[in-house]
Formats: sequence, structure tokens, C-alpha cells
Amino acid sequence: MNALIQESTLDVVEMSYSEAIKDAMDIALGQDERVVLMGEDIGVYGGAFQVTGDLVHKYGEERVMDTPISELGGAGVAVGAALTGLRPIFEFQFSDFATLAMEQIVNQAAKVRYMLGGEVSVPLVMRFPAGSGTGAAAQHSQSLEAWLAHVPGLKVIQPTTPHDVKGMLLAALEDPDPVMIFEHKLLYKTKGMVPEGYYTVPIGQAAIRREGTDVTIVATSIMVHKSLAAAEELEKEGISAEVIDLRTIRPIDRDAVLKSVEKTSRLVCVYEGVKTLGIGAEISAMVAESHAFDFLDAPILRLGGSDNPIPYNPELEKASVPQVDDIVSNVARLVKGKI
Amino acid sequence: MNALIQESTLDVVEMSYSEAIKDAMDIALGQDERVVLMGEDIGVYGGAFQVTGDLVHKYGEERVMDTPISELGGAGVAVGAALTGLRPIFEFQFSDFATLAMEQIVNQAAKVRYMLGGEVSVPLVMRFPAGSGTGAAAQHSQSLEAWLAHVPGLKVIQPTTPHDVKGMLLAALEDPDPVMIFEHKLLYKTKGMVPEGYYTVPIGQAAIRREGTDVTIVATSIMVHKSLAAAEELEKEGISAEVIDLRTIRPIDRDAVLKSVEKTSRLVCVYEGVKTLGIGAEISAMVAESHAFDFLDAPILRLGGSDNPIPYNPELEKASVPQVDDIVSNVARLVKGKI
Amino acid sequence: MANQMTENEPFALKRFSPEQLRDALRKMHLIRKFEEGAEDCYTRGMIHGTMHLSIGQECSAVGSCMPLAEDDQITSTHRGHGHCVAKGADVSRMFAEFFGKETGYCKGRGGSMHIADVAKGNLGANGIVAGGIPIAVGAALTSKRLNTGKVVMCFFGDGANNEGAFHESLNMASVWKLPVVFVCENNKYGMSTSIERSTSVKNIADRAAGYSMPGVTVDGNDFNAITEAIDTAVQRAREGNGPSLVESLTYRWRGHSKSDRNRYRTKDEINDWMSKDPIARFSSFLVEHGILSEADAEKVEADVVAEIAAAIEFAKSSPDPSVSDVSRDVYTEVTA
Amino acid sequence: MANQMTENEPFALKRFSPEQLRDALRKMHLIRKFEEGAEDCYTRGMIHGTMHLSIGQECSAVGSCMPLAEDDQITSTHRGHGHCVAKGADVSRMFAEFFGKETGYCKGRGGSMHIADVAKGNLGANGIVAGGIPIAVGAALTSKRLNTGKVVMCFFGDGANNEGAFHESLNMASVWKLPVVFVCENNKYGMSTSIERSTSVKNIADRAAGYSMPGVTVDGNDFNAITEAIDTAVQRAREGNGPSLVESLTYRWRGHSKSDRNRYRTKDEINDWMSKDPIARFSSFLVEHGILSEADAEKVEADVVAEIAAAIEFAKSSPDPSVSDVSRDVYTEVTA
Ligand SMILES: Cc1ncc(C[n+]2csc(CCOP(=O)(O)OP(=O)(O)O)c2C)c(N)n1
Ligand SMILES: Cc1ncc(C[n+]2csc(CCOP(=O)(O)OP(=O)(O)O)c2C)c(N)n1
Ligand SMILES: [Mg+2]
Ligand SMILES: [Mg+2]
Repeated sequence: MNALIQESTLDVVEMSYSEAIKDAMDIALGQDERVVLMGEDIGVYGGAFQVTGDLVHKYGEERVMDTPISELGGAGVAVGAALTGLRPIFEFQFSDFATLAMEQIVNQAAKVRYMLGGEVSVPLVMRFPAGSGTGAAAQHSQSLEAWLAHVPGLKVIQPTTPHDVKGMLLAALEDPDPVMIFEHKLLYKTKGMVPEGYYTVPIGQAAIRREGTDVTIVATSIMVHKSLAAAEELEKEGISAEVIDLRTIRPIDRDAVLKSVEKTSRLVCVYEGVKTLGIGAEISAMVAESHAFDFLDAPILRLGGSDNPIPYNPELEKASVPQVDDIVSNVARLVKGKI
Repeated sequence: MNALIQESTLDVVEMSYSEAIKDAMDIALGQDERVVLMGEDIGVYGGAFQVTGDLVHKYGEERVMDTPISELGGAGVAVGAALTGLRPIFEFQFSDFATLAMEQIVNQAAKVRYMLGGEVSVPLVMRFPAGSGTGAAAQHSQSLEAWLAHVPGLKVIQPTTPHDVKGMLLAALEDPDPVMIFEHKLLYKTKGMVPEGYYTVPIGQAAIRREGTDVTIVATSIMVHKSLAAAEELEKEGISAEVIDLRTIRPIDRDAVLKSVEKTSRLVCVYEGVKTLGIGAEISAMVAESHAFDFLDAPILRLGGSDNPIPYNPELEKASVPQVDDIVSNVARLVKGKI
Repeated sequence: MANQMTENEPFALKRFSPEQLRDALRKMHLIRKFEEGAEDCYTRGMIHGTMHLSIGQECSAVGSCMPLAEDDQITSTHRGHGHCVAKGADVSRMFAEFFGKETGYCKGRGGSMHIADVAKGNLGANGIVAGGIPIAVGAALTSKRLNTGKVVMCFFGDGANNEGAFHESLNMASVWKLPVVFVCENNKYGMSTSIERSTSVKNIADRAAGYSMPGVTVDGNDFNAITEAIDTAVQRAREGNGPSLVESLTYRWRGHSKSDRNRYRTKDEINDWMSKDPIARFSSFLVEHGILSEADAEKVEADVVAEIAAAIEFAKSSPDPSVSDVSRDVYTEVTA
Repeated sequence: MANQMTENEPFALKRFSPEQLRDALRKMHLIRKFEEGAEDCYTRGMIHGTMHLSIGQECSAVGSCMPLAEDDQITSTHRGHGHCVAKGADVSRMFAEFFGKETGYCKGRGGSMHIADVAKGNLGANGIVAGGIPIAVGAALTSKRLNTGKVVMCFFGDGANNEGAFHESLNMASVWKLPVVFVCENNKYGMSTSIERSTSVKNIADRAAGYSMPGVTVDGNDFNAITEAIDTAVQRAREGNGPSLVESLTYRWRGHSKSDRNRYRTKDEINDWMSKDPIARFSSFLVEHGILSEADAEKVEADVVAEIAAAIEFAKSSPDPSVSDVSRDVYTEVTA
């Protein structure tokens, strides 16, 4: 609330998603000496995706730290630092490399507060550039957010706009617990209007990006944009789709999803991660076990990543994740009762 | 098929789940020089859960290798060995420590065949002692099987009986691709009749452990046994529950589950992993998007681990995973239309 | 001549007051009796789960913590009861934790492997071998960035030195010159695996050269040796000269954990080490040098016995956590 | 006197035949021209994704592979084109892979970062820094267990030596005395991070002592130096005496990848290294010692230019994979 009132008073400017992340980190570094950035080549190089940019020149190598290529140790250092008073923002160069740091993220960061009976908190923020579409193949294109959303003790977000990623990153820094931010690489250059200065966007609240009456599309990350494009197409076919941007996948905004399904009585989940056990599985199961089940007029559809590693060939790569056409055709079939 | 015919001709003896695993490894070591066991303290110590037992004395340290405490490297050595002609069976001392080896399991073992265009296979078997109930607290009690079931390229099994674990381990060794075996620690001492000698139980086939007409309970690992006990109780209340032992969670035996749901028109998923994004989420979503959806007379229920790390205190530990009473009361409520 | 004498005077007598030395002995006894008590309660079925006893390693734990200041911090291991007591923990709350009670250090959620005492600077035991090493480096980073002057002591075992986390952590601590002291308690085995069979270097301290930091191997059961080596390392860290690696040679008398059958070592080896009890050794050292009388020494031990008995009573009579609180403290309540 | 002469005779001339030396030069040119061609295709939008060029490191790759036998194996890195060619790959299939074609080494599924040539013993590049190190140790384990006599060469960079996988792998290879040669190609930077800022030891080869294996640092751009050091390590591995670590000092002329702006190093540094082109150096060495005439040397290069042009044509004209096969080869078809 507070944040929203405040936000409305701020001037807005256009920036890209990556500029919005940098802006949030700049504000945080400027107002809180406990904030440090850690990651590989985030200094003079400016980060593999140029997100930290020139912040090292403004705040120095002590605040914007290039780490050796040591993901497990680096993540552990961030955990220890957070546990003892710093507010680290740790950048994985690609989310795929977090596979090396699961021990520290899952056994330590997520659990230490509980294991110690609530004596401590771990105010740690981690950033995971994720997703396919860059031709970087199987080890640089994964969407592993569902793994972390399975882990109690973590919060996991997937902001989809410059406005949200800035506000949610600042909210993550206010959060006393570990917050994992999955950033789709193809979003970095997307632009949007962003308030200048400090504001937060609450973690745990979904956003209805488009109102509709025939079907609810719950999407995450870049699939929100593809779903909105699909909704435009569907409208031409006379189908009114409501598009929900989940924004946070742990904890999930259950009420927002159920309310929409009660209204539209149809649900389609769209996400880039592998379909099996991807976030859509949880959304579907959450609805199927709720009172909203009785409102359902059709099966719950999931459109997720195909059952293969991400290939290098661009046509195969596209075929491995849902595209606008897939969303349009499948939603249409569902609404027309063909499924 | 072949395996089954063969199996029926074998004498059966009673053994424990851990003895059955050892028996399978003994047979494999005896008939195939390419088979090697790798793991921490699996030699003279006999393994943390005494599964490898005295095999080192029979086959020597070259075949039953104690590794240093190096899960990432050890797993990677197993991947490289499998890629070049050995048939390693790698034991994690606790499945929780696999968080250190996700890079090799997920980026290498699962993907190398695809990334190399099918030029190679990785015939690797990994064993993960998993689950709670031993008072070992949050870092020694996790059930992370859903993570690996999310990864194309892997096969993931959770055998529940001595008969199955022996046959499925031998099937895993025949499989050209990586097979991950999750063994619930509380199953190790459970006994059952096991055929002597060589036989396989196919990966990818569920087993109907109990026929019923009112509700389908799809369970995994130790929850199969708890569900069977619950089904006994439910019968007294006049509720006929069908209990399916999923056995393999990647790939899932879709037909077996759908056929049962068509018959009973009610589904309850019971698993120990954290409820959110645990295997039950996939089962529920798989059914909700299938033609079986039209047969459903009630919401799809999930009983899974609660949203916290596993605590040390035994009462809290029990309260963190589904117990027989929880299954009985929830299934009863569902069947009686109270959900 | 007097000079001469102080020259030859054992390090501990120069560095610590008689009160401090007496307290060191008390802590060693406290660790021993605490673990014997815990073991007894376990055997009698009053404690569940498993535990890793450090009996035989008391001097290493106490000696390592002696040169630390009150608000210096430590990270500990699965074999961490000694470190916890050495850093000043209350054995009542430790027992309460073992009994799974709400009055325990972790309110019964953590148990033996997660025991911590943050107020006293113990950031916690760890169930993951080498899991605490990068965390210690992170704590040292906080000390340097916020200029708290704290030194962080990182305990781990010989087995842990083969984990990648060891390598990555020592490298970063050295590159960033952080105030951390790495203490490798080498008790010859990682579970059943001897360092000869797991570790490709004779002395673990030799690996320090690969990180351009000082590395020394000392007899961790010799109070003078361990305190002197650690004192040097702590000063170096305190003065901003970066990390050190101290290898403390010691031995665990008990099995690795409750499931150990000691198949990997001989009775003779165990008996040999037991005959060189580090506590008796330190106690007679203090008596020899007139710090304590025989009677004082006995009194120290007797008081500890009473303290342990009272602590067990406290634990037994403490309330259990309420099952309805099972998901409390997963996240921090934000009171807006 | 004649003796004298052979004494002073450069290693390479003693160890390799003129044909082998000529082929080494050919491979160096092939790597250079392959990467220049790939870069050109990328710039012209014919290749997507990213690539890591090893231009400037050709001598290190070719020299390292020279002492290997046909069926010895290697694991490579994200900067692996040179290793691939050095081990005998066909540049047509390499280009086809870059173009994402079904005729590529990975049928278009892998691309630059996963290029492999298993038939020639190249187990593959790797997108994960240090990801190939334990895999190489595993391949060496197979060699030892099945007595294949194969030696495994494991390539990685200076940045990779700070990964835990490096530590765990070298330790196991040494404990188990496996036939593996670790080749650290130190080109001074891991992406933008110089070894001074990332690595707490002067020479990476100094870390070998922590694993009780020989460690040497050599000029990887000097064909004689690199081949002699590797030859010694390969012999040691072949004879069952275990692993070695060879640090090959070299330099990449291009940026780390396509997104690099070279902000972390000076133009002078780059120009200085470019003025010491390892290929020109090796070529004139061969001419000086009469292995090749100037004309021969030019012919070698000219033939390579033609080979590259043909390879690009092959790649362009090759068929794309069919989208319906996107999930093929995830699992092995079992033909019962
Ligand atoms: C990552 C990880 N691997 C394995 C284990 C199981 N484990 C617990 S203690 C231990 C031995 C540790 O040896 P060392 O570091 O020498 O400490 P010690 O037990 O001798 O005090 C092992 C293998 C673990 N807890 N964590
Ligand atoms: C585990 C992991 N971390 C980070 C990266 C991103 N990355 C790719 S190459 C590279 C630098 C590697 O440096 P070095 O090992 O010296 O090899 P070079 O590029 O210099 O040949 C980095 C950081 C990666 N691919 N994998
Ligand atoms: Mg030890
Ligand atoms: Mg480099």
C-alpha cells in the first residue's frame, strides 16, 4: 500500500528491463551501505547481460564485487554475508550455473532460519538470467524456477516488466528472507515506463494484465507477453481471454487465480519451463483441489517446454517452448470445447 | 515380458529392501566387469545404511570404490566413466547431498546424449537414500525426486518393495540412459519375497497394489504403504480405495492412472515431498488436462509434505509428512463429498 | 636468567591468565561430560536421531577458541558440540535441543547437527560437510565491509578438505584478504575413509600454499601448540593480513556416529589415543605449573558433573514444541 | 660433436617426423582459418548464438594433442574449436554444426559450445566451466579399469581452476593414480577477470603440489616447450604413474565471446601478443630448421584456405534438421 501511494507521486521515464534492474540496484547501493553486488564479471565487464553496467565505477570494487568462477562458494559467501549483516545481491551469470550452488541455496539459505528456531534471517537476493531464445543451447537456456518454488524458505519471483522488476527487486531487498529473481534474458531489452526513485512492488501478488470472460490464462515470465499477444488474436476469433501475470511463483497468489477461474470457468497455464513438473503443474493442481474445481467447464490445459534439452538450431529451439500460435490454437480449441 | 517369464521360474526368498538392492548389485558385479560401485564409505563401512555391506570384500576396492567426500566430482567421474564404457552405480550417502552434484546430473548426464546429436549414451545409475523419519533434521531428510523428474534425459524411479527394487535396479543397469533411484530410508529394513537370481522389473510401469471402486490413490515410495494401510481403514468405513504404486516418476505411466480414475472418478495423490510442485502436482495436472477430467466427480486432492524444512523434534517431523490418519480422513471427506 | 625462564615459559602461561586456563579446563570437562551425558541419554532412548561425538578432541576445540574475542564468530560442523561449548554455550539449552524441546537453542527444530548460539558468535553446526566454509568467508566479508573488527573461525574436518567448497572458499578468502582462520581438525578419518585413501597430500596444511596463505600442522591435543598456532593466525586476520589454515591433529575416540562399527581402524589405534587423553594432559600441565592444585582440578571436574546433571534435568522438564507451530519460522514474520 | 648437435636439437625435431610437423602447422592454420571463417559467417548473420574464439592459442591446442595417440581421449571447453581440430576433426562437419545442420557433429543440436568428435576421441566441448574436468577423470577411470591403455587429456582455462570441480577432480585422479593429463590453458583472463583478481596463487601449476602431482608452467605458444612438457606428462600417465598438471601460457586475441568489449585489458597488451603470432613463430621455426621451404609453408596455408571455403559450402548446402525431430535422441531408442 504504502509503496503504491508513494509510487503514484513519482515521475515516470521509459527504460529497458535491464536498466530498471540497474536503477533499483543503484538506488539500493546509494541508500544502504550494507548492500553489495556479487557475481562473475559484474564489474568492469558490466555483467554478461550488461545489467550491472557501470555501477562498479560509481560504487567501487568493494561494493560491486567480481567473484572468481566459483558458484558454490560465491553463493555460500553471499549466504554467510546475509546471515551476518550485509544485503548481498548475487548474480548468477546464467541460471543454469545455479545447479552448482543448490547446496547453499537449498540446504543453507532456505533452511537456516528454521533450523535455528527462528534465531536468524537470511536477507539474500539472488538473480538468475534464465530461459531460451539466444541460441546458447542446452546448458545456457534452462528455466529451473520450479525447482526453487518447490523449496520452503525461499521466495521466488519472475517479474515481467521494467516497472515490476525494479519495484520487486527493491521489495526483495526489504524482505528479511531469501528472494530468488528469475529474469528471462529476452526481457532485458524490452522497454516500459518506470517511476523514478524508490518504490516497491509487493512480492506474492499476481497482476491481471488483461480482463476476459471466456478463459483464464495464467502465465509466467516471457509467456505473459506471448499470452497477451495471443489474447489479441483470440479476440479476433471472438474469444475473450483473461491474462494473469503470476509474478511470484512462491508464494503463489492463490486468490487471484481462483477468482478468475470462477469467472471464466476455463484455465490454461503457459510457461517456458519443461511442462512436466513446471510451474503450470502447480497452478493446475492448486485449482483442481480448490472449490474453483466446481466452476471448471473444461480440462485444465498446460502449455510448457517440450520434453527435451534446449537445442542449438533456432527452429528446433523455437519448437521447444510455447509460441504465440500454440497459445492461440490451443486456447481456441479449449474454448470451443474441442478438448 | 521376457523378464517376467524368466522371473516366474525362479525360487523366491524373503529379504529386506536393502538386501534386495545388495543382491542386485552383487549379481551385476558378478556378471559384468564394467559394473563398478562408487560412493562415500560404501567399502569397509558398508555404506551409511549398510546397503553395499560386505561387497567390497567379494569384489575388491577397484570395483567397490570409496570416494573422497566430493559429490560433484564423484558424480562427474561416474558420468565420464559411463560415457566411456563402465556401468557405474553411484551412491549418494543422503539424497540431500545431491544438491552438490546437480550440475553433473542435470547439465551433463541428462543432456550430453541430446547435445551430441545422439552420438553417445550415459548408462549411469545413481542411488539416492531419501526421506524423513530418522530424526536427522532438515539437511538429511529431503525428498527432492520432483527436481529430477522435471529434467528431460533422466529416468527417475521410486521402488517400494524388495522385489521391485532388485528388479528395477537390474533394469536400470540394462538401460542405456541415466536412471535415478530414490530409496526411502525407512524402506531399507522392510521385508518381502524376492526371486533369487536375475530378473528385471520394467521402468515406466505403475502397479495397482489394491483394487477399488470409489477413489484412486496414486502414491509414491513409502506413501504407498501408508496408503495401503489407510485403504484398510477406509474399507471399514465402506470406502473402496484403489491404490496405485507409481514406481516410476519419469516417465509416468499415464495410462494406468487415467484408467483407474475413469473407473473411480476420484483422485487423491499422496507423496512425501513438499506438496507444492511435488510429484502429486504433476499427477493432478496430467489428469486434469486429459479426457479423464470428464470422469471426475470431485476435486483432485493432494497430500504431500508441509511447507517447512523437516524438523528434528519427532512429533513435528511426523506432522510434516502425510500419515495414515491424514490419508484416511481426507479420502473419506472427499468420497463423502465434503470437499 | 628470569628472562631465560620466560623464554622457555610455555606459550599458554604467557598468553592466558590462571582464570582463563582454569576455565579452559572446565570447558574441556564440560564438553566431555556433555557428550557422555548425551550418549547415555541416547542409549536409554531419551534422545533420537543421531549424533557425532567429539570425545578426544576437546583440547582442539577449546584451544582453538581461546584466542578469540567474545564477539568473534565461528562456523562449526556436524561434530560441533565442542566448538559450541568452547564458544560459551549453555549446556542446558544444548541438552534441551537434543531433547527436542522449545527451550533448546533451535527450539527443537535443529537437533545436534544444527546447534548454534548466535548470541555467543557460534553461527551454527552444519549437516553438510564443508557447508559452513563459504558461510564463514561470508561472515568475514561482513566484518571487513562493515569494519566490525570481528575475526571468523571456520572449523571443518579432514574429510571436508576434499569438497569443492573448501577450495573455492580458501581461494576467495585469500584473494579478498578476509579475516578468517580455517581450522581443519584432522582426526585421521572422514567417517571410515582415512586421509591416505581420500586425500592426495600428506599434510592438509600443505594445501595452504595453493592459496598463498600460511599453513601449519600442529598437535591439536597439545594446548600450548594449538593456542599458539591459532593466536598467530587470529592476529594475522585481526591486523588485516588475511586468512590462515591451521591443521589441528586430533582423534575421535567414539565411532563416527551412532551407526559406526569401527571396521576401518584397530582397537590398538583407539586405545593408544585414549591413553593420551588430552584433558588429563592439560590438567596435569596446569598442576605441574602450579596453576591449579590437584584438589582444584578435581573440583573443576566435580562442578561440571553437577552442572551436567542439572542441565539434563532442565532439558527433561522443558516443554515440547507445539505441533501446530510446525511451519513457524520458515519465513520471518514482518510486523508492519 | 654430432652428439652435441642432437643434444641441442629442439625437442620437436627429435620427437616428431617432418610429416607430423607439417601436419601440426596445417592444423594451426586450420584452426585460425576455421575461426576466422566462423567469425565472418557470424558477422554476416549466417550463424547465430555466440562463440568463443581461440585465435592466438592454436599452438597450445595443437602442441598439446601432438603427443597423444589416435585413440587417446580429450575433454574440451567452451573455447574448444582448436582442441577439436587438433584431435583430427573434419571442419566441414564443424561448420555444419555452427550452421545448425543435420550434417553437423551434433546434428545441429549442440552448436559451438558442445562440439564433439567421439570417433576421434574428443568427448566434447562443454558449456560449463570445469564441467569437463571430472568427466575426464571418469574417462581415465574407464581406461584403468578396462585396461584400454588410453590416456585422457583434460583441457580447461585459468578461470576454471577456481571451480570446486577442479579441486575434487585433481584430488581423485591423484589418489587413484589415473592416466589423465590436466592442461590448464592460462590466457590470463576468465572472461574479464584477470588471474591476479581471481586466483590466489601465482602460477596455477603451483596448485599441483596440493595433489602430489607434477606441475609445470610452460610457454604454450612455443611448440617445443608445450610438446615436451605434455610428452612427459603423457608418458607418465601411460606408464601408470598417475596424473600431471601442465599450465600452458597463451593469449586469446579476440574478446571472450561475441558480447565482449575488451574493457578489462589494453590495446597495447593485445597488440603485443598479436605481434608474437604463435603460428608465424612455428612456421619460421620449421623453415629455419629446413623442415619446410618458404614455398611449402605458403602451400600449407593456401590448401587450408581452400579446405575452409569448401567446408563452408558443405555446411550451407546441408539439410536443416526436421522440427518434428526436436525430441529425438533425448533417450536412447532401445531396439528389442
Ligand atoms: C556434503 C556431505 N557429504 C557427506 C556427508 C556425510 N558425512 C557426514 S560427516 C562425514 C565425514 C566427515 O569427515 P570429516 O570432515 O573428517 O569430519 P569428522 O566427521 O571426522 O569430524 C560424512 C561423509 C555430509 N553430511 N555432507
Ligand atoms: C559454471 C560456469 N560458470 C560461468 C560460466 C560463464 N563463462 C563461460 S566461459 C567463462 C570464462 C572461463 O574462463 P577460463 O576458464 O579462463 O577459459 P577461457 O574463456 O579464458 O578460455 C565464464 C565465466 C560458465 N559457462 N560456466
Ligand atoms: Mg575427520
Ligand atoms: Mg582464461
